[in-house]
Amino acid sequence: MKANPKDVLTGVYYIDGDVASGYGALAAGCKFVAGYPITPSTEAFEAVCHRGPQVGAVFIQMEDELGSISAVMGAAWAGVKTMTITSGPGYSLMQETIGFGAMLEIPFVLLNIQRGGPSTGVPTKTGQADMMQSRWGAHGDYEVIAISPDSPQEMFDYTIKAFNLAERYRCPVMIMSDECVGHMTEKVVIPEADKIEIEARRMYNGPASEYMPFKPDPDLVPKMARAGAGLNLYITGLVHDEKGHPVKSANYKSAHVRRLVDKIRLNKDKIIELKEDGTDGADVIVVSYGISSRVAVKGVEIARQKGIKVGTLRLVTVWPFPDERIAELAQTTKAFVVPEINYGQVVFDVARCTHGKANVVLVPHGGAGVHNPSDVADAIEFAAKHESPLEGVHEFKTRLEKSVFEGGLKLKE
Amino acid sequence: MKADKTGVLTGSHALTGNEACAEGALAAGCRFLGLYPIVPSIEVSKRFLQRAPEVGATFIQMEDEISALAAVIGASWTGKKSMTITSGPGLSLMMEHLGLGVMLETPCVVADIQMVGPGLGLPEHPAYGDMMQARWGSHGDYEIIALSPSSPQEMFDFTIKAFNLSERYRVPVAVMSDAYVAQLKETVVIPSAGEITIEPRRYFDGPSDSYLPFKRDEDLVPRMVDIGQGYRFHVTGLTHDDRGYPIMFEECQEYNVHPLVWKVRNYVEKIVDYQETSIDDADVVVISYGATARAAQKAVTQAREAGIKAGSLKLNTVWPFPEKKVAEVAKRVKAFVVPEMNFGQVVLEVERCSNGKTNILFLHHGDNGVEHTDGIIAAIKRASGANGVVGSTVELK
Amino acid sequence: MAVERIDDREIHPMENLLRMDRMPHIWCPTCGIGIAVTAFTAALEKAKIDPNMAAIVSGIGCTGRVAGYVKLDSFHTTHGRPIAFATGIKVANPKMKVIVFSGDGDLMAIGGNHFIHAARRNIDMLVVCVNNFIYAMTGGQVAPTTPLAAYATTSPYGCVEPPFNIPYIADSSGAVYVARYTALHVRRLTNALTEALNKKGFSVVEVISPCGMYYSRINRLGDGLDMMKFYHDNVEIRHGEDTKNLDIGFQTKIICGKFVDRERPSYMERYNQWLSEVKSTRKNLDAPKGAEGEG
Amino acid sequence: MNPIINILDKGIEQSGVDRKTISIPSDIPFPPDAVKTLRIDYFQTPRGRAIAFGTGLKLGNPALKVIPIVGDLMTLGGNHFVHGARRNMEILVLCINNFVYKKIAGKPLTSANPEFSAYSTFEEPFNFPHLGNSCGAVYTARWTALHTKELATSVAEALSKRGLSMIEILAPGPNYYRTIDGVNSDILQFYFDNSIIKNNEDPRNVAITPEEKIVVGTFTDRERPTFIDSYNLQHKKILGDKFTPHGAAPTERGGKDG
Repeated sequence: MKANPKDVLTGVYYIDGDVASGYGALAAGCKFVAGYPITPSTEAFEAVCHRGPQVGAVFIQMEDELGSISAVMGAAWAGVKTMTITSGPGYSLMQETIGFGAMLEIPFVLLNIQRGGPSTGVPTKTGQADMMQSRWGAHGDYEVIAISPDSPQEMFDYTIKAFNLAERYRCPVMIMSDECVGHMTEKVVIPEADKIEIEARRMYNGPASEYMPFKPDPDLVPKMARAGAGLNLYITGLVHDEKGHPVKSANYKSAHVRRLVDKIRLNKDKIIELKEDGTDGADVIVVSYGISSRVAVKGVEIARQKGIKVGTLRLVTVWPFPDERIAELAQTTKAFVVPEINYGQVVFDVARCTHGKANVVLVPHGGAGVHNPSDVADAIEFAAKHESPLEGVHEFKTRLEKSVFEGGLKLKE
Repeated sequence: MKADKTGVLTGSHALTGNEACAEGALAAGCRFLGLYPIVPSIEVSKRFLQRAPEVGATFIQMEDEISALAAVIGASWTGKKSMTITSGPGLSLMMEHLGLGVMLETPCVVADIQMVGPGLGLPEHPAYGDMMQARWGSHGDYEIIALSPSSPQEMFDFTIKAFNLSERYRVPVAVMSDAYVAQLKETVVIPSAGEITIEPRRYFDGPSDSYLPFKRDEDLVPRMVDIGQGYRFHVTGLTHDDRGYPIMFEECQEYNVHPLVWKVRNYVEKIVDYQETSIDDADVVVISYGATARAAQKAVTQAREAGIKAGSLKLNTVWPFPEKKVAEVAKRVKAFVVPEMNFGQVVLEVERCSNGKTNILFLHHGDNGVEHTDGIIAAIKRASGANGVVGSTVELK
Repeated sequence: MAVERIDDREIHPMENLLRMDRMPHIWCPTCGIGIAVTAFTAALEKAKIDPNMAAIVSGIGCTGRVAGYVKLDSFHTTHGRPIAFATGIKVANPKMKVIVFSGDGDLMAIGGNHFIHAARRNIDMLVVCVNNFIYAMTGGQVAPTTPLAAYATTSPYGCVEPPFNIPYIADSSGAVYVARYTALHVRRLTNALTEALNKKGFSVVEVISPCGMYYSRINRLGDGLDMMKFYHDNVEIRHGEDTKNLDIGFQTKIICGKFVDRERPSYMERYNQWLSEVKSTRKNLDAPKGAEGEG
Repeated sequence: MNPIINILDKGIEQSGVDRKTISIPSDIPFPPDAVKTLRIDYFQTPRGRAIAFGTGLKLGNPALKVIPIVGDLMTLGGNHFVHGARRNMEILVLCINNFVYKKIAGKPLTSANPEFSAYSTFEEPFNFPHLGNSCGAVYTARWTALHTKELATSVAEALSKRGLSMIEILAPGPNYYRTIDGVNSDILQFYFDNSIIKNNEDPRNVAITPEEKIVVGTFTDRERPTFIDSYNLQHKKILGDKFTPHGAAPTERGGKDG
């Protein structure tokens, strides 16, 4: 299906990532956005407020993030494509209902513009420390899809992709961007509507009496319906059977919850998108996502000038994680270098998938800024030279760490 | 320091895990409970409320879990040891304030009686689906400590331990139990107050004008004062310096947050606690925690009887993860069997720490009853016949 | 309160209650929050509150920074939760005087639930709600107090939601003291805060404050001084006015004054009463299960 | 729960609203059979979020009639209620006031009245109609579950209102209070007998106190522009023809826009 020309603001723009994402959502056919202001994601919501009424998309600023995400759930069952927009603290508040959305297999998109944390942290500056939260933040077992764009153009493109994935797999899709990308202003090309491919909602078309809200198709994804269509829906967040009725049997529980995880795990190959450059025969591979991948480019350049064979692997989809690809690359490379703006999150998954076949070096950064490319370059050099296996994830000591703690806080080992 | 007598109900009792948790809290000196009722954790607060008048403990039932944990953090700064008690959906709501607890370095205990999730799930049915959430559920970078008891006696012991660790490292500590252990009634031996060691709060005792709320000691943990003592300090959830004033630069972020991670990571070896059974000559080691550990230990015994060299590693602290121990054992066993009451959470850590040195068999456990050992024994049998190393986790259906 | 000079340094008359090492503060020129803080510190002195026994809790937002400038035991907490946090302090240590100082978005939007519940419980605390009609810290989004048809960045075509009448909701959920003044009414505001500080129970003082940077700018209302002029011309003091008549429209008349002053047993009073009842009837109640095995 | 479903059934019947268009988000579990009987769409939401969920339903498809049902709504979801009332979302909130949350044996909940629970409760309850009224609800009423006829009429009336209506239904969980207080009489009957009908009473005078009779009746009935009205009006005013009014219902199930 193609996008509706009315929703698409075709042209070339000079806008920031937040706004691009808002325009992307509308282009993808999103007709309901609930939000609550939180730095640094507000601009995306503001963009929807400006443009939404002109394309028939309704927006509401709810009383809090709990309200926003719940309204999104309701709107999805009312039959429209929806999204909500938030940042760290709001994301934490939403967790309960995100789990509920996963349970009800509600297609929705969540734009999280990450900032420095934990708690209130540094609201106005960047961070990438919600990555694990996006995967594990709600209670119980579920799987989500998380995408990490690295430029305003990608914010536009991948917001559309996020909507498509959400509709395709009926699961929460997180756009895990960060303040840098959100507030970065660049050229964004919005194509014509007929160049934008849109995934239609998987609606049920059969007779009303036979509808089962949670009866999966062969690809494990059930068909959706909307409230008010005379289907007599019974939808509950409790563990339920195919009709949606709550069940108490312990055996059923695993079958049901297992499908929630399996529909993503078994379709992994179709979901995962990676961008690789020079990974074949590389001595060191830099694994990165979001803004860190753009910073890493410079570090890789420096290292290549020094004659090190460096490849890059960019995780466009961070969750589900490309286990097999990393394991494969671990066989041929010496080490992985993972720069991320946190003190180690995705790097643990990289380490897990290497199975001891390659060293893993983390280049940490606490947030409120991005890496110094020289740190990345130095880490690459270190990884290239280090022959013996390192114990666990090796945390690289950055210039920032040295400058902050030298002479200051002494660490007792 | 020894426990305060008033809270310790010395003797041998038949208690459910929930009741033992409440008793453990009171014995540890907990004097404030902020709660919002949620199945299956009700009995903890019920017991606490019943005992509160005689012990002199205060409680408040707040309007939701968000405010329950907020009140607990506030109460902790008044000098009272504080806890809250919840279950899956409540824990999800508490996530933001778990981060606040970390940032304000407030000692407090969160007991999570896990049920089947996500969403409303199956209340009253046991599961361990919140294990990763306890570690990663709040935004931003931090480390916390999580204990996982497997019996009412351990509910009592670990709750005391949780308070001690919380005061020692000034982090929120989670007690990750489940609906099964919480409702299981067993003998709980409560020792006399003199036999219970309590970690006192790390107070600052210098003059009020020289108090810096986040000035770290050598061991990275800052000292605390109670409010109402004339210190008139300021603390904030924003990135702050030693004075507790917000300073939002990347240097300060590094200065503030990196030690939050270090203060747990650097002391992993001191914090981690596990129980190993016949590991030394084992071919197959079952790694388990919580209620599953009960079944795992039975299975290991039965496997030994059947002539398989099986051993058990029971994780008492799940977070921080005992990386070194697992890495070390991985080098000398054929396989790990990891039964979990979820679809694979802690097993990912096991896979990471074994560095491809051994096979890992994951088993979704608990559907046929928590103490059902057949699946684990089958897994042990299969693992003992393994040849070569697969590397990635294999799931047994 | 004349300005004293020591060693050529200007001493703020409230220096003992302010964190002078935090100055200059972050508030914009023509903002009214500073006025509210000054009135508050003056009220603390007038009400003879021991500063060592007072705690101030703020949430997030411009007004949320107040805790950072007032020299009490001060807590800057999460968005919307200062009342919940303060409840914990008050219940755990009833000797403390607890003040929540935060903005309209923080207290009434995300914190609305805690506001009505604390009022219902009648937790003994003073809530100072600085209402500037907008979320200023995040750049001018619509708040639950933004008047109808006023502009904000998330209501680019005019606000479509009617605002809260804060005194009315405070009244209906059970607050014992409710007053409203603007940042222009410094003397009256100080008196109201003094009264409220001495009041036992949940007291609410709403302070209408100009926001020259966002609210007035987006709505083309001039700067802070123009807003002060507007308050001067359009505020009517009506003590004891029925709280249901206190709606604020876009640039309409604002009614200020003290509206509610009543007595209700506070949470701690009820709690203590309950405690003594329980203790006296303890024998009739179930002993904790398992206690029979004691010894 | 069953009496409530009967009342709902009668009320919907009386209002003449097409059952197909009715959606009930609720944080208390409905038996699947009841949903079948009512012929409506039912959603069990996370605790306390029924009203926010309903807001989304209504805005997603304004043709829907949304009836969030909440048990003691003022605990987790109090905020969504006050803001829903302020915005005047066109929904009908049914607040089942159990005095005690059934699932949680005798624990204090916000509406639990001190008089009725000697051991565990000492907090004062909300006066729901007053709170609703002060936040902007267009219709507030309170009945006991035994006022079946009045309740059905109230539901029908409220369904015809444009804006947030709220009906408080006193339906205590007898099992718990009976055991706690030793009250042997049927609690439902007890409330019914101790209530007094005062229609159009000022909501501020209808607080439930231990001393006085429970005032029931319809208290508020007024008109205010709804959220969608204001939304359309304001945007039309500023944007003119560029604005796509909100309110056109999505096409039928399986339609091409899906």
